[in-house]
Amino acid sequence: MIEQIITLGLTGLIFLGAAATALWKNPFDKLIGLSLLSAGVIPLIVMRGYLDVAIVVAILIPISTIFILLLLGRKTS
Amino acid sequence: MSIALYGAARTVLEKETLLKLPFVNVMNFGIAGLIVFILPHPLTLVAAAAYFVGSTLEANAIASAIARRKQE
Amino acid sequence: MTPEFFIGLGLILLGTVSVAWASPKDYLTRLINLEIPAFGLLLVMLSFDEMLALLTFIAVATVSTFIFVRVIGKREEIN
Amino acid sequence: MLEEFGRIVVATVIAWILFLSIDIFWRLPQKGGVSGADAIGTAISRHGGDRNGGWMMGNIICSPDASAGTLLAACGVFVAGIPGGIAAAVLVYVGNRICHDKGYAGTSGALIATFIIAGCMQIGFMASDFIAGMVLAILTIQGLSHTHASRLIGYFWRWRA
Repeated sequence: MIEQIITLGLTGLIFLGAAATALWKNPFDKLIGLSLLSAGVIPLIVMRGYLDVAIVVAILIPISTIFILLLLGRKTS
Repeated sequence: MSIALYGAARTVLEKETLLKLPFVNVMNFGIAGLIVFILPHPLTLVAAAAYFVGSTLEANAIASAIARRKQE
Repeated sequence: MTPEFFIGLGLILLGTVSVAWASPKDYLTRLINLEIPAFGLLLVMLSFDEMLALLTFIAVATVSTFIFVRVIGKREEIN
Repeated sequence: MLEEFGRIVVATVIAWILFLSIDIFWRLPQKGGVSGADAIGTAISRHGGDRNGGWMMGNIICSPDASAGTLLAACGVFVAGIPGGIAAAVLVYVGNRICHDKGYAGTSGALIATFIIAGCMQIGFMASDFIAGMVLAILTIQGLSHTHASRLIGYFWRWRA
Protein backbone atom coordinates (compact mmCIF):
# COMPACT_ATOMS: atom_id res chain seq x y z
CA MET A 1 0.00 0.00 0.00
CA ILE A 2 2.61 2.54 1.07
CA GLU A 3 4.94 1.55 -1.76
CA GLN A 4 2.26 2.26 -4.35
CA ILE A 5 1.74 5.73 -2.92
CA ILE A 6 5.51 6.36 -3.08
CA THR A 7 5.65 5.10 -6.68
CA LEU A 8 2.72 7.32 -7.67
CA GLY A 9 4.37 10.38 -6.14
CA LEU A 10 7.66 9.65 -7.82
CA THR A 11 5.89 9.22 -11.17
CA GLY A 12 4.34 12.64 -10.74
CA LEU A 13 7.71 14.12 -9.87
CA ILE A 14 9.42 12.54 -12.88
CA PHE A 15 6.84 13.77 -15.37
CA LEU A 16 6.79 17.20 -13.76
CA GLY A 17 10.55 17.40 -14.17
CA ALA A 18 10.43 16.17 -17.77
CA ALA A 19 7.73 18.64 -18.77
CA ALA A 20 9.54 21.46 -17.00
CA THR A 21 12.81 20.58 -18.73
CA ALA A 22 11.13 20.43 -22.10
CA LEU A 23 9.09 23.60 -21.80
CA TRP A 24 11.24 26.16 -20.01
CA LYS A 25 13.34 28.40 -22.23
CA ASN A 26 16.23 29.56 -20.05
CA PRO A 27 19.14 27.04 -19.89
CA PHE A 28 19.54 27.42 -16.12
CA ASP A 29 15.87 26.65 -15.66
CA LYS A 30 16.30 23.59 -17.84
CA LEU A 31 19.13 22.38 -15.62
CA ILE A 32 16.96 22.85 -12.54
CA GLY A 33 14.25 20.76 -14.21
CA LEU A 34 16.87 18.10 -14.94
CA SER A 35 17.76 17.95 -11.27
CA LEU A 36 14.05 17.41 -10.50
CA LEU A 37 14.01 14.51 -12.94
CA SER A 38 17.06 12.87 -11.38
CA ALA A 39 15.58 13.34 -7.92
CA GLY A 40 12.61 11.29 -9.05
CA VAL A 41 14.72 8.57 -10.63
CA ILE A 42 17.11 7.80 -7.75
CA PRO A 43 14.51 6.56 -5.18
CA LEU A 44 13.11 4.24 -7.86
CA ILE A 45 16.57 2.68 -8.18
CA VAL A 46 16.82 2.37 -4.41
CA MET A 47 13.39 0.70 -4.26
CA ARG A 48 14.59 -2.07 -6.56
CA GLY A 49 17.54 -2.68 -4.21
CA TYR A 50 20.49 -1.54 -6.32
CA LEU A 51 22.29 0.64 -3.81
CA ASP A 52 25.66 0.72 -5.57
CA VAL A 53 24.01 1.76 -8.83
CA ALA A 54 22.22 4.52 -6.92
CA ILE A 55 25.54 5.77 -5.49
CA VAL A 56 27.18 5.82 -8.93
CA VAL A 57 24.22 7.60 -10.53
CA ALA A 58 24.06 10.18 -7.73
CA ILE A 59 27.74 10.97 -8.16
CA LEU A 60 27.80 11.05 -11.97
CA ILE A 61 24.76 13.29 -12.57
CA PRO A 62 26.29 16.48 -11.09
CA ILE A 63 29.48 15.81 -13.04
CA SER A 64 27.60 15.88 -16.34
CA THR A 65 25.71 18.99 -15.19
CA ILE A 66 29.02 20.69 -14.45
CA PHE A 67 30.23 19.77 -17.95
CA ILE A 68 27.19 21.48 -19.48
CA LEU A 69 27.70 24.51 -17.23
CA LEU A 70 31.31 24.72 -18.38
CA LEU A 71 30.10 25.14 -21.96
CA LEU A 72 27.45 27.62 -20.84
CA GLY A 73 29.80 29.79 -18.80
CA ARG A 74 32.34 29.98 -21.60
CA LYS A 75 29.68 30.97 -24.08
CA THR A 76 28.93 34.24 -22.31
CA SER A 77 32.53 35.35 -21.91
CA MET B 1 4.44 10.10 7.00
CA SER B 2 7.38 11.38 5.09
CA ILE B 3 5.26 11.36 1.99
CA ALA B 4 3.08 14.24 3.11
CA LEU B 5 5.97 16.64 3.53
CA TYR B 6 7.49 15.36 0.35
CA GLY B 7 4.33 16.20 -1.54
CA ALA B 8 4.25 19.60 0.12
CA ALA B 9 7.78 20.30 -1.06
CA ARG B 10 6.87 19.23 -4.55
CA THR B 11 3.83 21.43 -4.81
CA VAL B 12 5.63 24.38 -3.31
CA LEU B 13 8.40 23.89 -5.80
CA GLU B 14 6.83 25.00 -9.01
CA LYS B 15 6.25 28.72 -8.79
CA GLU B 16 8.68 31.68 -8.62
CA THR B 17 11.39 32.83 -10.99
CA LEU B 18 15.12 32.22 -10.83
CA LEU B 19 15.23 32.15 -7.06
CA LYS B 20 13.57 28.74 -7.06
CA LEU B 21 16.81 27.18 -5.80
CA PRO B 22 15.61 27.16 -2.14
CA PHE B 23 12.61 25.06 -3.17
CA VAL B 24 14.94 22.63 -4.92
CA ASN B 25 16.93 22.42 -1.72
CA VAL B 26 13.80 21.59 0.29
CA MET B 27 12.99 18.84 -2.18
CA ASN B 28 16.52 17.46 -1.87
CA PHE B 29 16.15 17.21 1.90
CA GLY B 30 12.86 15.39 1.43
CA ILE B 31 14.33 12.93 -1.06
CA ALA B 32 17.36 12.22 1.12
CA GLY B 33 15.02 11.43 4.01
CA LEU B 34 12.84 9.26 1.79
CA ILE B 35 15.82 7.21 0.57
CA VAL B 36 16.71 6.31 4.14
CA PHE B 37 13.09 5.52 5.00
CA ILE B 38 12.39 3.04 2.24
CA LEU B 39 15.39 0.73 2.81
CA PRO B 40 17.12 0.74 6.23
CA HIS B 41 20.54 -0.66 5.43
CA PRO B 42 24.01 0.75 6.28
CA LEU B 43 24.88 1.32 2.64
CA THR B 44 21.74 3.47 2.30
CA LEU B 45 23.43 6.08 4.47
CA VAL B 46 26.26 6.34 1.95
CA ALA B 47 23.72 6.58 -0.88
CA ALA B 48 21.80 9.38 0.84
CA ALA B 49 25.00 11.27 1.63
CA ALA B 50 26.25 10.87 -1.95
CA TYR B 51 22.94 12.09 -3.34
CA PHE B 52 22.85 15.05 -1.00
CA VAL B 53 26.43 16.14 -1.65
CA GLY B 54 25.92 15.74 -5.39
CA SER B 55 22.77 17.82 -5.50
CA THR B 56 24.38 20.47 -3.33
CA LEU B 57 27.34 20.65 -5.68
CA GLU B 58 24.98 20.98 -8.62
CA ALA B 59 23.05 23.82 -6.99
CA ASN B 60 26.34 25.52 -6.13
CA ALA B 61 27.55 25.28 -9.72
CA ILE B 62 24.28 26.66 -11.11
CA ALA B 63 24.22 29.57 -8.68
CA SER B 64 27.84 30.51 -9.27
CA ALA B 65 27.33 30.33 -13.06
CA ILE B 66 24.34 32.66 -12.76
CA ALA B 67 26.43 35.03 -10.64
CA ARG B 68 29.28 34.98 -13.15
CA ARG B 69 26.91 35.64 -16.02
CA LYS B 70 25.25 38.51 -14.17
CA GLN B 71 28.60 40.19 -13.56
CA GLU B 72 29.42 40.51 -17.21
CA MET C 1 4.74 -5.29 -15.94
CA THR C 2 6.35 -3.05 -13.41
CA PRO C 3 5.52 0.65 -13.32
CA GLU C 4 9.14 1.57 -14.05
CA PHE C 5 8.75 0.16 -17.55
CA PHE C 6 5.83 2.39 -18.45
CA ILE C 7 7.42 5.45 -16.86
CA GLY C 8 10.54 4.80 -18.91
CA LEU C 9 8.58 4.42 -22.13
CA GLY C 10 6.69 7.65 -21.57
CA LEU C 11 9.90 9.42 -20.73
CA ILE C 12 11.59 8.17 -23.92
CA LEU C 13 8.67 9.38 -26.05
CA LEU C 14 8.49 12.81 -24.40
CA GLY C 15 12.23 13.28 -24.53
CA THR C 16 12.47 12.29 -28.17
CA VAL C 17 9.74 14.74 -29.15
CA SER C 18 11.38 17.51 -27.17
CA VAL C 19 14.76 16.83 -28.76
CA ALA C 20 13.35 16.71 -32.27
CA TRP C 21 11.39 19.95 -32.02
CA ALA C 22 13.53 21.92 -29.61
CA SER C 23 12.04 25.28 -28.74
CA PRO C 24 15.00 27.62 -29.34
CA LYS C 25 16.73 25.77 -32.17
CA ASP C 26 20.10 25.61 -30.48
CA TYR C 27 22.72 22.97 -29.80
CA LEU C 28 22.64 23.60 -26.07
CA THR C 29 18.88 23.12 -25.80
CA ARG C 30 19.08 19.84 -27.66
CA LEU C 31 21.95 18.69 -25.48
CA ILE C 32 20.04 19.37 -22.28
CA ASN C 33 16.89 17.77 -23.68
CA LEU C 34 18.93 14.73 -24.64
CA GLU C 35 19.27 13.84 -20.96
CA ILE C 36 15.55 13.05 -20.72
CA PRO C 37 15.58 9.94 -22.99
CA ALA C 38 18.77 8.86 -21.20
CA PHE C 39 16.85 8.67 -17.93
CA GLY C 40 14.00 6.90 -19.69
CA LEU C 41 16.34 4.23 -21.03
CA LEU C 42 17.85 3.91 -17.57
CA LEU C 43 14.42 3.17 -16.11
CA VAL C 44 13.64 0.59 -18.81
CA MET C 45 16.94 -1.14 -18.06
CA LEU C 46 16.06 -0.98 -14.36
CA SER C 47 12.80 -2.81 -14.93
CA PHE C 48 14.65 -5.74 -16.50
CA ASP C 49 17.13 -6.09 -13.60
CA GLU C 50 20.28 -5.60 -15.67
CA MET C 51 22.82 -4.23 -13.24
CA LEU C 52 25.96 -4.25 -15.39
CA ALA C 53 24.08 -2.54 -18.22
CA LEU C 54 22.99 0.20 -15.81
CA LEU C 55 26.53 0.95 -14.67
CA THR C 56 27.94 0.90 -18.20
CA PHE C 57 25.15 3.05 -19.59
CA ILE C 58 25.54 5.75 -16.94
CA ALA C 59 29.31 5.93 -17.43
CA VAL C 60 28.99 6.10 -21.22
CA ALA C 61 26.28 8.80 -20.99
CA THR C 62 28.56 11.01 -18.88
CA VAL C 63 31.53 10.52 -21.20
CA SER C 64 29.41 11.24 -24.28
CA THR C 65 28.09 14.42 -22.64
CA PHE C 66 31.66 15.54 -22.14
CA ILE C 67 32.51 14.78 -25.78
CA PHE C 68 29.46 16.69 -27.01
CA VAL C 69 30.45 19.67 -24.90
CA ARG C 70 33.94 19.68 -26.42
CA VAL C 71 32.58 19.35 -29.97
CA ILE C 72 30.05 22.19 -29.56
CA GLY C 73 32.73 24.41 -28.03
CA LYS C 74 35.09 23.78 -30.95
CA ARG C 75 32.36 24.51 -33.46
CA GLU C 76 31.46 27.79 -31.84
CA GLU C 77 35.11 28.79 -31.84
CA ILE C 78 35.29 28.21 -35.58
CA ASN C 79 32.19 30.26 -36.36
CA MET D 1 -1.43 8.43 15.89
CA LEU D 2 -1.89 11.60 17.93
CA GLU D 3 1.08 10.71 20.11
CA GLU D 4 3.29 10.21 17.06
CA PHE D 5 2.21 13.57 15.67
CA GLY D 6 3.12 15.26 18.96
CA ARG D 7 6.54 13.64 18.97
CA ILE D 8 7.18 14.87 15.43
CA VAL D 9 6.24 18.42 16.42
CA VAL D 10 8.59 18.33 19.44
CA ALA D 11 11.38 16.89 17.27
CA THR D 12 10.79 19.67 14.72
CA VAL D 13 11.21 22.33 17.39
CA ILE D 14 14.38 20.66 18.75
CA ALA D 15 15.95 20.32 15.30
CA TRP D 16 15.02 23.90 14.33
CA ILE D 17 16.64 25.39 17.44
CA LEU D 18 19.66 23.08 17.06
CA PHE D 19 20.68 23.85 13.53
CA LEU D 20 19.82 27.53 13.69
CA SER D 21 21.92 28.01 16.83
CA ILE D 22 24.86 26.08 15.37
CA ASP D 23 24.75 28.03 12.10
CA ILE D 24 24.62 31.35 13.91
CA PHE D 25 27.38 30.23 16.27
CA TRP D 26 29.74 29.63 13.34
CA ARG D 27 28.98 33.12 11.92
CA LEU D 28 27.33 31.89 8.74
CA PRO D 29 25.18 34.99 8.07
CA GLN D 30 28.18 37.30 8.23
CA LYS D 31 29.08 37.10 4.56
CA GLY D 32 28.39 35.01 1.50
CA GLY D 33 31.03 32.31 1.32
CA VAL D 34 31.12 31.44 -2.36
CA SER D 35 29.86 33.58 -5.22
CA GLY D 36 26.66 31.55 -5.63
CA ALA D 37 25.66 32.19 -2.02
CA ASP D 38 26.36 35.86 -2.54
CA ALA D 39 24.13 35.93 -5.63
CA ILE D 40 21.25 34.22 -3.81
CA GLY D 41 21.57 36.60 -0.87
CA THR D 42 21.44 39.69 -3.05
CA ALA D 43 18.49 38.26 -5.02
CA ILE D 44 16.55 37.67 -1.79
CA SER D 45 17.40 41.11 -0.45
CA ARG D 46 16.29 42.65 -3.73
CA HIS D 47 12.89 41.00 -3.30
CA GLY D 48 12.38 42.62 0.07
CA GLY D 49 14.16 40.29 2.47
CA ASP D 50 16.96 40.83 4.89
CA ARG D 51 20.56 40.78 3.67
CA ASN D 52 22.22 38.64 6.35
CA GLY D 53 19.34 36.17 6.31
CA GLY D 54 19.64 35.89 2.55
CA TRP D 55 23.35 35.17 2.80
CA MET D 56 22.71 32.49 5.37
CA MET D 57 20.06 30.85 3.17
CA GLY D 58 22.51 30.95 0.28
CA ASN D 59 25.14 29.29 2.43
CA ILE D 60 22.69 26.56 3.42
CA ILE D 61 21.93 25.91 -0.24
CA CYS D 62 25.45 26.04 -1.61
CA SER D 63 27.29 23.81 0.86
CA PRO D 64 26.26 21.09 3.33
CA ASP D 65 25.92 22.99 6.60
CA ALA D 66 24.61 22.18 10.04
CA SER D 67 21.17 21.48 8.59
CA ALA D 68 22.53 18.73 6.34
CA GLY D 69 24.65 17.53 9.24
CA THR D 70 21.57 17.19 11.43
CA LEU D 71 19.60 15.36 8.76
CA LEU D 72 22.37 12.89 7.94
CA ALA D 73 23.12 12.33 11.63
CA ALA D 74 19.46 11.49 12.20
CA CYS D 75 19.63 9.08 9.25
CA GLY D 76 22.79 7.51 10.64
CA VAL D 77 21.27 7.00 14.08
CA PHE D 78 18.16 5.58 12.44
CA VAL D 79 20.20 3.08 10.41
CA ALA D 80 23.11 2.05 12.63
CA GLY D 81 23.03 3.70 16.04
CA ILE D 82 25.76 6.03 17.30
CA PRO D 83 28.53 4.73 14.91
CA GLY D 84 26.21 5.65 12.06
CA GLY D 85 26.15 9.21 13.34
CA ILE D 86 29.95 9.35 13.42
CA ALA D 87 30.09 7.98 9.86
CA ALA D 88 27.58 10.65 8.80
CA ALA D 89 29.85 13.32 10.29
CA VAL D 90 32.79 11.99 8.26
CA LEU D 91 30.68 12.00 5.08
CA VAL D 92 29.53 15.57 5.72
CA TYR D 93 33.16 16.64 6.19
CA VAL D 94 34.15 15.06 2.86
CA GLY D 95 31.21 16.76 1.14
CA ASN D 96 32.19 20.10 2.62
CA ARG D 97 35.73 19.77 1.39
CA ILE D 98 34.43 19.03 -2.12
CA CYS D 99 32.38 22.26 -2.11
CA HIS D 100 35.37 24.51 -1.22
CA ASP D 101 34.20 25.17 2.31
CA LYS D 102 35.85 25.00 5.71
CA GLY D 103 33.54 22.29 7.02
CA TYR D 104 33.47 23.29 10.68
CA ALA D 105 29.73 23.94 10.83
CA GLY D 106 28.61 20.72 9.16
CA THR D 107 30.92 18.41 11.08
CA SER D 108 30.31 19.91 14.51
CA GLY D 109 26.58 20.06 13.77
CA ALA D 110 26.52 16.38 12.86
CA LEU D 111 28.46 15.36 15.99
CA ILE D 112 26.31 17.46 18.37
CA ALA D 113 23.12 16.26 16.69
CA THR D 114 24.24 12.63 17.04
CA PHE D 115 24.59 12.93 20.80
CA ILE D 116 21.39 14.94 21.21
CA ILE D 117 19.38 12.40 19.22
CA ALA D 118 20.97 9.51 21.09
CA GLY D 119 20.04 11.25 24.34
CA CYS D 120 16.46 11.82 23.20
CA MET D 121 16.11 8.18 22.23
CA GLN D 122 16.62 7.32 25.90
CA ILE D 123 13.60 9.45 26.81
CA GLY D 124 11.28 7.84 24.29
CA PHE D 125 11.71 9.55 20.96
CA MET D 126 12.47 7.56 17.83
CA ALA D 127 15.13 8.50 15.29
CA SER D 128 12.62 8.50 12.43
CA ASP D 129 10.80 11.33 14.22
CA PHE D 130 13.95 13.39 13.94
CA ILE D 131 14.26 12.77 10.19
CA ALA D 132 10.69 13.95 9.62
CA GLY D 133 11.20 16.84 12.02
CA MET D 134 14.34 17.96 10.24
CA VAL D 135 12.59 17.96 6.87
CA LEU D 136 9.75 20.01 8.37
CA ALA D 137 12.23 22.45 9.91
CA ILE D 138 14.02 23.04 6.63
CA LEU D 139 10.61 23.47 4.98
CA THR D 140 9.76 26.26 7.40
CA ILE D 141 13.09 27.97 6.81
CA GLN D 142 13.40 27.79 3.04
CA GLY D 143 10.13 26.61 1.59
CA LEU D 144 7.33 28.88 2.78
CA SER D 145 8.35 32.48 2.28
CA HIS D 146 11.73 33.95 1.45
CA THR D 147 11.24 37.39 2.93
CA HIS D 148 9.82 36.39 6.30
CA ALA D 149 12.40 33.65 6.91
CA SER D 150 15.30 35.93 6.00
CA ARG D 151 13.93 38.70 8.24
CA LEU D 152 13.68 36.20 11.10
CA ILE D 153 17.27 35.00 10.62
CA GLY D 154 18.48 38.59 10.33
CA TYR D 155 16.71 39.42 13.58
CA PHE D 156 18.47 36.53 15.34
CA TRP D 157 21.80 37.53 13.84
CA ARG D 158 21.54 41.13 15.03
CA TRP D 159 20.56 39.85 18.46
CA ARG D 160 23.74 37.79 18.60
CA ALA D 161 26.17 40.37 17.19
